[in-house]
Order: sequence, then C-alpha cells, then structure tokens
Amino acid sequence: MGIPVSMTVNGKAVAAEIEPRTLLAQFLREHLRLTGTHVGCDTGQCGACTIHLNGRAVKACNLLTAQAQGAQIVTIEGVAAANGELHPMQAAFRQHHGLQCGFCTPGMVMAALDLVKRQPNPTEDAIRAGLDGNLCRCTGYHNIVKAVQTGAAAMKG
Amino acid sequence: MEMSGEQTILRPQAVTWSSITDPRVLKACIPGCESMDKVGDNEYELVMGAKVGPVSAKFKGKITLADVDAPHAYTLIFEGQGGVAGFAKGQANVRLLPDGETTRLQYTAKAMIGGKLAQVGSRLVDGVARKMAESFFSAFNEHVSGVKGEG
Amino acid sequence: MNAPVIGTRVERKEDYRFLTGSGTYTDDVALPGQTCAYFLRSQHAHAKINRIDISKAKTAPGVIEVFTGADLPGSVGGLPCGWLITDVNGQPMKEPKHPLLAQGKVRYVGDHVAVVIAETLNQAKDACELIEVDYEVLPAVVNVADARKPGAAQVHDIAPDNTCYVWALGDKTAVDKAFAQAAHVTKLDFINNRLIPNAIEPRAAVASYSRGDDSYTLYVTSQNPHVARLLMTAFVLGLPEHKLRVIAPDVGGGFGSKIFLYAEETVLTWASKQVNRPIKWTAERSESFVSDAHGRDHLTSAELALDKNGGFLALRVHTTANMGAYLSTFASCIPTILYATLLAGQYTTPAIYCEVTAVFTNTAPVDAYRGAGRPEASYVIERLVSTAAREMKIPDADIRRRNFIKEFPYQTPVALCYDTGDYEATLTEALKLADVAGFEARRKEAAARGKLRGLGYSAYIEACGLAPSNVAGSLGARAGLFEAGEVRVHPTGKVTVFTGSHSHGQGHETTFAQVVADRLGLGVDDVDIVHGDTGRILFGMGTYGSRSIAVGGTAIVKALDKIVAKGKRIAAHLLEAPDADIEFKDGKFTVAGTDRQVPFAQVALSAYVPHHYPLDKLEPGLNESAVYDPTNFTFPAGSHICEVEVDPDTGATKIVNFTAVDDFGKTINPMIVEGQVHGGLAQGIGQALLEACVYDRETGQLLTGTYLDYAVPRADDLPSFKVTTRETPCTHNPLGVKGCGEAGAIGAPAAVINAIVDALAHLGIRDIEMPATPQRVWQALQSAKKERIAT
Amino acid sequence: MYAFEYHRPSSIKEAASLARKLADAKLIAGGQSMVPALKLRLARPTAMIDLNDLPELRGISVVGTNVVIGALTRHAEVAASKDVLMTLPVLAKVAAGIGDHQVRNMGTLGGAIANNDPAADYPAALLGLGATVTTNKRDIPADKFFTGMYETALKPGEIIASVSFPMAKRAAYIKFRNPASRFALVGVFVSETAGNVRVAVTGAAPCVFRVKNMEKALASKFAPEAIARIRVPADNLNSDLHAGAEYRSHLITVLAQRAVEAALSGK
Repeated sequence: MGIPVSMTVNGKAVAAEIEPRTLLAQFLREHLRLTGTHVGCDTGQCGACTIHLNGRAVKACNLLTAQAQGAQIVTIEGVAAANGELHPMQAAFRQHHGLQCGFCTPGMVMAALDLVKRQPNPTEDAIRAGLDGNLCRCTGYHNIVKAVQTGAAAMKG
Repeated sequence: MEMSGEQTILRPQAVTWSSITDPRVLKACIPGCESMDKVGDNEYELVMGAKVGPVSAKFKGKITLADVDAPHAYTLIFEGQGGVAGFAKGQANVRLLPDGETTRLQYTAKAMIGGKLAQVGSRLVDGVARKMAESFFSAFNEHVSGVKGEG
Repeated sequence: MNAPVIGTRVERKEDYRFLTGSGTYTDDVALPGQTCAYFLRSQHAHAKINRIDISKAKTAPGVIEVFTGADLPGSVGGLPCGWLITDVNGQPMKEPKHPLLAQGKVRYVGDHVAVVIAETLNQAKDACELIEVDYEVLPAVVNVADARKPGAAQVHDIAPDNTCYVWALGDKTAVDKAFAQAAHVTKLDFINNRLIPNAIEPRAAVASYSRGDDSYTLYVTSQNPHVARLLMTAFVLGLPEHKLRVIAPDVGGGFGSKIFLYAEETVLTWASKQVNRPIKWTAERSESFVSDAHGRDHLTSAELALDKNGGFLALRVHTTANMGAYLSTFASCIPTILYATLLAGQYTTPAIYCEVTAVFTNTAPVDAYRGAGRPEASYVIERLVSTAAREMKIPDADIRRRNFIKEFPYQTPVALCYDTGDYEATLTEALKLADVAGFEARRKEAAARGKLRGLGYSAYIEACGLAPSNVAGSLGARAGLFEAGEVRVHPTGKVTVFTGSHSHGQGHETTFAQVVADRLGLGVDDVDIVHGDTGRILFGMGTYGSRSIAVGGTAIVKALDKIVAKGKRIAAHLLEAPDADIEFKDGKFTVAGTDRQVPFAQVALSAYVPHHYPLDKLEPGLNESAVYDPTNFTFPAGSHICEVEVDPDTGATKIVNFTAVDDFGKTINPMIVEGQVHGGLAQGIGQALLEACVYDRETGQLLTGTYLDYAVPRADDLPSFKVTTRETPCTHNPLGVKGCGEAGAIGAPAAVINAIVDALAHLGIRDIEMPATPQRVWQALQSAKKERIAT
Repeated sequence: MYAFEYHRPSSIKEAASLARKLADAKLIAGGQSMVPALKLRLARPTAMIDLNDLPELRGISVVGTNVVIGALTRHAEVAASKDVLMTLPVLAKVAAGIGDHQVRNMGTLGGAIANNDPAADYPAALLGLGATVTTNKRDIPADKFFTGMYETALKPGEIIASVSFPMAKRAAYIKFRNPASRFALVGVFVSETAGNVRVAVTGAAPCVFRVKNMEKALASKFAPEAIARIRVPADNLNSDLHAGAEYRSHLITVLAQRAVEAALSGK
C-alpha cells in the first residue's frame, strides 16, 4: 500500500507514491537514481548516507522517506555549481587529498558543510569532534581535517 | 554470565513444588508467554514475545523440566527460535528449601543468544536475562503467595 | 620544457567524480530487469543440516528462485585456495571443500545456507524467513588456543586436531645453539588480535547472463577482477573463461578483504543463467561483519636471544594462526610466506626459527588484511626488541642501531634478500621529527598533571611488490604474480593506459598518469587510466601487497619503452635520420645534436595516418603492451615513534604524537603516498587501541557484529600525523619504487603498544594485550598495584 | 524492514487515540533508535505513528526557575539553545554529547527518554536534576519515570509532551564513552539545586540510578574528595564486552569526582 510523499531535492520538486517502509536513502538512490548518497552500514553509524534535510545534516539511511515529507533535501549531487564547478569545500577535499576510495566522501562533505555552518572557524579539535558521525577507513582523517579547515576559510572568502 | 536470586514463598514446600511444576502457573508467570502446550513428559511447546527497547521478537520453542527431584529441585530449560532475530536459550536451576510454613526458592540462571540478537545486542544479554529471571520468579511468588514477591 | 610530474603533488584525476557523487560503485549499477538476491546465513557456528525446506519460500510473493547447496550441480566446485603450503612432514596442507552453499553442514555464523532471488529485496528477505532449516547444533571451537585441545570440536573430518598444517622456516639447530649461549633472553607471549577489515563500501555484485552469446557479465567489488574470473570459471563453475567479463568499477576500499573470491558473487554468476535475469546482491553491514574475510588472529610465543651488549643472536617464534572455518583465497600463505620470512626485520639476527600451526575454527575465514602477515611479524620483533632494551637498560634507539643491517644486498636467514635500505637514516629522522630530545620534559609536565607519558618505537620492514612468480611458485603459489600494462596512444597523441592493477582508493588514475605523462612529455590530463575490467584489459593480478606501482607501474614503464622505441623509428623516418640518432625527451623526438625534431603527437598521428611511414618495416598504430614479472620483492622500511598519554584513573590512552618516517624508494606523488601512510596508521592504531573481533568462546556467536561494538577509529580517536619519507631507490625496478600502501598498518601497532608499556613500565607492567582498551590498561594497573602491595 | 502502516496525526489527541487503537503500533519521533531496529528486522510494528506534525511538542522556554523543553525538540536544538546555554548550560552539554552530529539533528528528547536505553545520556540529566516529565495525561517526576531497562512509567497511548528541568546552582555531566557506540560506558551527572544534591549514573546498570550515599556526602561538602572513597558495589552493575562491573564501579567514583570538580569550576 503506497503513501504519497513530496519534497524538494536539490532544488527540484519531487513527488512519488512509496511503500511506507522506504528509507530516505533508498528513495534517493533507487527512485531518484541519485546514487551519490551511499549506504555503508545498517545501524546508523558510518554516515556515508549523510544529506541535508532542511539545512541540517542527517543520515538518509536512518530516516523513513515519510519523515522527510515536505522537506528541502540537498544531496551531494546538489552541492557543486550548476556549471559543474566544485563547491569550495569539495575543492578543498581535492586539494588536500581528503578522499581516497570516495565511498565515505559524499557523506563526509555533507557533514563538513553542516559543521562549517555551525562553526565558521573550526579548530582541528572541533573538526575532529564535529565529524563524529562519519567513518572513513582510508584517510586516517588527517587530510580530511586539513580539507575542512581550508574549505571553511574558502567559504568565508 | 550466571546470575542468582532468591524468593521467599509464603507457602510450604509441597504447595510451592506443585505450583512450580504446573504448566498453567508457568504459563502465567513466564514473561510474554502467549501459549504453552504439553508435548511430552515435562516438555512443553511455547510461544513467547520478548521486547527490549526498540527490539521485539517472537520466540517459538520448547520448555523442558529436567533433573526433576521432587519436591526439592529441577532445571528449567528453554530453547526458542526467534526467526530472523536469532535464537535464545536459557536455563534456570531451581531449589526449594523448606522453611517452616514458607519456602525459600533459590535459583541460578544463565542465558545465551544467537544470530542477529547476539550480533547486535551482546551488551544487553546479561541485563535482559537477569530481568527475565527476576520477573519470572517474582511473578511466580506473587501468583503463589498472593503477594508481590521480593527478589 | 615541461615541469616535472614525477615527485609532485598532482591533484587526483578521480576526485571530481567522487566529490560530486558521480562515481559508479557496484551497488550503483542498475541493469534492466534486475532481480535481488538475499542469502540465508547460518545463525549457528557449527551445525549439521538435517533438512532444508524451501517450499514455502519458493511460492512466496515475488520469488523467482530459491537455491540451496543441493541445487548446485556436481560440476560446481568449491572456492579454491591459491597457495599450497607443505607441512613439516612434506605433506600438503589440509584443504577441506569450501562449498558455495552449505552441503550438509554449516561451520560459522554467517555461512551460506541458501539464496533467494526475488523481484525486490524485501520480497527476497520475506521469503528467506520462510525457509525452514532443521539444524542439529554441534559444539563449536572459535579460539586458536582451544582448537588443538583434546576434545575440541572438529571443524572438518579431513583435518584432525583442526590442523591445516604445521610449517616451519629457519635453522632450528642454529637457533637452539644461540639461545644456549645467550647472555640474555627476552620472552613474550602475545595475541595478534583478530580484525574485521571494514571497507566502508560493503561487498556487492551484479551478475547477468546473455542467452544470445552464452556469456556472463559480473560487476563485483573486487581488487583483482582477472583473478576472480580465472578462479570462478576454471576452478568453481567450469565456464569458459572468455565467456565471463568481470568488471570491478569504483570500489570503496578493500584493504585485502576484496581480493578473495567469495561465494556470493560466484553463486550470483551461476544463478544469473538459471533465472536468465540480472541479479544484484549488496551486503548489509551486519552481513559484512560475519562474512567478509577477517584478518590477523595469531597466538604467538616468541623469544629473542641477545649477547651481553644487546646484540641479537637468535629469534625463536611459535605461532598458531586461525584460518577460520574454510581456507579463503590466500589464507594459507599469510601466516607463513608473508609472516615468517619477515622475522629478520631490520636487524642482522643471524639465526631465526619460526614454526606456524594453522588451525580451523568455527569462525569466518581469515585472510589478508592490510599488511597481511607483516604487521604480525613486525609486532613480534618490535615488541621483543623494546622489551629487551628495557630489560637490558639500553635505550630503544641504541639497541636498534646496534643491530641494524647496514650492508646491502643482505641475505636474511629467513629466505629474503633485501636489496637496499638505510634504516639508520629513517630512525635518525624520526627521532628528530618526534622531538625525542624533549620527551623527558614532556613526561614530567604530564606527570605533574597526573598523566603517564610514554614513547614507543617501531622499526618495521615489509616485503612488497609481490612477487617473482618463480619464487612464489616454488613456495606454493598456484598463480603467477606478474602484472600487465598496455599503453594505447591515440592518433592525436592522447593516451589511454590499461592496467591490471586495480585502484580502490590508491589513486592509480593519477599516479600512473604521472608516470606516463612524465615519460611521454604529456600533461597528466592527456592520459587516462583504465582498470578493473577483464573485457578491456589484457590481464591482471590485481592490487594487494603494496604491489601496484612496483609491479603494475613497471609493466606500464615497459610498455612505454616499447612506445618510445617504436616512436623513434617512426620519427627517424619522418626526420630522415638513422633510428639510432633519435633521442626522445620532453615530448619531442630529436635528431641528436641537431634542432631537427618532431613532437610526440605528430609521431602518433603518423602511426595512424601512415602516409609517410616506414610501412615496409613497421606496422601502423601505436599501441604496446608489456607484462612485468619482478625479479625480487621490494623492501619498504621505516621508523615509527608514538607518544602516548595514559590517564591512570580511567586507563584511557591518548595518542599525543605519531611520527612516521618511511622509505618507499622513489615517490611519484608525495601527496598520495602520505595519504596511504595516514590510512595505514589509522588502521594500525585502530588495531592497537580500538579494534577487536570477538566471538563468544563457547557458542561461536560474533559479539562485535556492528559498529556499536566494533570500534573503527573516528576522527577524534586519532591525532594529526607527522609523516615524511626518505628515498633509497629500489634497485631492481626502473622507477626505483617500493610501495607504500601497508606501511602504516605494519609499523603502528608495535609503536603504540611500546609507548603504552613505556608509560607504565615503572609500575612493573611489561605487556598490554591489543587492543589496549581503557579497561585493559586499568586492569593492568590494578594487578601491578596488587603485586606491589604483595611484594 | 517489514511492512507497516504509516500515520501522521495532526494533534496529540489523534496520536494518542491511534496509539491506543492500533495494536503493536510504534510512535516515531526522530527514529534514531527505532529505524535501525526496523532495518534489521528486529522489530515488527504494524503501524508507525509519526509525531513530526505536532509543532506543539517542540520548543524551549524558561518558566520561572525551570527550563521546559518540548518532547519533539531535537538534541541539536537543545545543544545550541541560547536559553538553555544561559540558564542550564549543563543540559546543552548533555545534548551536545548524544550520539553523533547527524543523530543529534534528528533525535529528540522525548524519543530518547521514552526509549530509556540503559546507556543513554538524557536519563542521567533528568534524574540528576530531578526533572518532571509532562505527558498528555499527567506529570511524572524523573524518580518515578525510569522504571527499568528500556522501561518507563509511560502507559499505552501516553505521549510525552515536555520535560521541565529545574535550574541548578551548579551541575556537570561527565561521560566516559564506549569507544565503538559512543554511548555512555558510564556517565555521571551531578547537580546542586536549592538545598538538594543529586548524583545520577547512566550506562553502568540496566537503568539509570541515583547514588544516595554520594549525594549525602556532597550535601555536607560539595567537593570531589567528599566522595573519593564511595564505591557503588559492582554486584548489580553491567558487565559486557567493553567493561566489566568492577571497572564500571571504579569509573563511577572517578567520573563523579570529575563531575563535582567540573560543577565547581563551572566548566
């Protein structure tokens, strides 16, 4: 039995009829084919599925799609400029080699953007603490921290 | 982990014994027990629901009374399959010690879980087992003594 | 002249797609008509299957097929093990059949019992719950220490005492003699804790079958698609190899766990023909925990004999290694060939003997995980060395210096021949970078705050660049270990390179492009790297053992040599000069000693538009391939120094400084190399402080089966690292490279534990088991306190 | 995940009546503990009643000497609230340490206390401050609210509306995290309100509890050394993979002292 949902995803209005048990991550990946939102765990820890819901970072695999009814959603696909130019935070990740296999990256970037919104001048400790909802197995976080610092500075500039 | 406890039952040993071997009493006292049917000597099939926080599972299984030493002691063995959640096993060694017109009920219990329950909930096993044992024996006490048991 | 490309921090070519969510990982693949698979897994560690009833599942809504072990035809084999170890008695190791779906028995929690293929994943899962399995639960054995005890549960009938093999390396007599004469013997027993790799992308596969040409395509999270294809077709399914195309698209980390051929992708490939539709399976993380191959899990007893000056005389090691329930693809060689051969470390220890007993248990298969054997070896050596130093009151750096190998090539007593190195230099640099000189002051300052500081050393070595095929073959490898590369120059002079190495985070698309751009005088953006597709690439042994740049990179260099050689002949024709007079530099072919030249792109164009072309001598086109089989391993080495602060009230350890000075030979892209080191360190520190895979010792249930109980390091668990490299170029490959992917994971654990022990040594503590959790440290402090009161 | 019906009531009354009417229905607020259980098929509710359309359950206000927080207020909102930071900063700190950042953006006060995970942070704050839980039916003091492991005094159909926290003269919460889950391995909340000292411990036992002998000692002298020798016996404490009961018992004393120290220093 389907229920109707509607929301705005990356600036576009979307509506669909879904099974109530559809997770938001599933809806984004399978219904909208926005496969940049990744699923890395089933207990809500890894953060690879992080997206913005009404401007706040949340884990899309830990939300029913229905919970996002009427919301403004931004996924990693909606971060770069319309012409494809990287957002300063994305550019900083590239500049500092803040990604390796790329799987945690979309979630990490979304979490970093939210972090900088809260703390425009984050210290190293604040960045490390602020990324507590995201696991990366490749980078040891060293370069992610540098990227977020640089990204934060660039976002002010 | 093995846990132990004691209840003072305000009934003599013989009465306590006949109650604790009575499937109707067991059914009433086993937390979440939905049905319990005799399938053999000291052997019962049962269905019970268990709920721990956001997790709930329905177990289908068997209760066996073993090492029966009337009216002193027995071992209650539970084995249940909770489908996709996994399975649970529990065992309680029960001793009834006469104390005038009352009975001291002593037990030691241990539990083991398998499958997804074990994978996800190992931190909670001991707490859940303790709670189940306590609630069973205090419910039993309440049922038999007619007063709220003290554990 | 172009700016140099080798040795520069070129931003990665692959990053744009990853940063914008446009990468293609296996689970992102959606084929028309795709179905979903879900595996029924064993909830028991060990059980006999009396009966499986799939009738209800078969008729459940949306179900297309349900298969059990009984449905696999007899022609389907088990999963093979790629390395034969011969035991001390000359007998081959025990190789029990490793079925794709259980045949009468399950042997670990997570073992595959059946697969349901349905229209949707929820339908497959719903149907899975309708499968009735009548298990007869058997006693289980999970712990290496229990496996060979009398009365232990037997995992396989063909392996009495659960023993896969007992294997030895080294001169036992010489070692015994040296111990008899030793002035000092240091002995330690340790557990190298079992780990779960936890690449953030779970394993996945999408298999499809084309009836039109009787061919299969498999998308799979693999580090080595060609090996997967070879093993799957030739050893398991009996399919013609050319009828299966294996594509490993973007892969979200591997760390070893995606080297192996697993049951899931193999079953999917087979089943795709049975149902004649594409099938997708993606592991849920809770499935990954129970079914990915795990790492480490050694129980070791080790002794170091020293002379009175702290010179190493001999090393004796006994290790029991857990193989899990079945032999995974490379399981058998990890605790032997990749472990015992490394026990010389950076030292001139003249006599070494190592005996390894590999045992089966009712746990998930254990195989290579970042470092694979080498972290275990390095841990044994470096823990012993620091313990000996403390016992003999010799400073950590001094005892190492006293025993360093200083002359190369150096033949170790455990089969390897190190070509080059400068251990003194890396140690000296590390001492400086870690400000060891200022440590005592920092220790005092911490003590004033009630905290205990410690400094830990680890001077590790690894054998990488796997491997000379003939050497590997003589040691039991059932495959070659070369690598293939192909350089395709397009008519406009742009280049596509096809490599058998696979990139799943390592940045090959950039590093290899730098190698090619440098050689051909092109921009990095003029070169694209293609990997991970058996349909496009000649062959490949894949990525593991830090081999990509040393072996895969060299294959590309060899192909480039051929491109340049052919280009010179084309240029000679165009410039009307003898072949021998043509030089190639900075993208231009020049007649030596003149200014007559022709750019690379023009030579390329001539090759494809051969109007003025030596057709009598040369074929048109500019496409060359090469296969490189290394002549030796490479030997990256380095010194790590860890500084910790322990809170004695809670037992919590904080890493306040971590320094790594590594020698990887020449570095192509220092930024990528540093990133590899950081990641390795995080996993090594994770092993030392946080990570432990724990099975219930009696029941074999996995107790650390989610991220709520298995602690993968988060950002705030780790410090920023001080990392630098020194370069002593490898002597036997043209790039002078050694490999850098595993170093961090190899060196870090001993450095961390040595640091913690250093912080606590004054209280009488000489060892802490990994992971050194706060509770373990606190318990050690409590027992030390009790002992002091007692004495 | 099993299939379920989805309801999104627009009033508390409707939500309560649905909850009473539908057998095996679950209320969902942030869903940060519920959704993982659903995903793992470890729960099979027939219906989910989503409370997110009930704005009256959201919000933070200062009422006299109390801070009143709506049940649907997210942890991140509490952590960042100027009112909370001004009047009861310890509560902002508790909220800021729950789960991880994304969880705090979804998870709610009401959801957390209704779930009453034995290692959750909020229960320690409620019990440690002597807060009052207001439901659609009644007021329940924190001392009566948390009744056992994952158990509360809530009755079927009873929905938490808000929690009223008395302001404290001084208070602090120190949490020693489980390195994997980041839940409290042990967390100790200490407060001094008008003439009243409370010490509440989470993570250490099946349910949050108070340490009366520490409270007594602190009431006569609010200083770390006053409780340095007070141990909560290990007998009834949790023992699991990450920490044994003895260690937990030890940590309670260490963390309680640190909490007192932090409360005194106002940090």
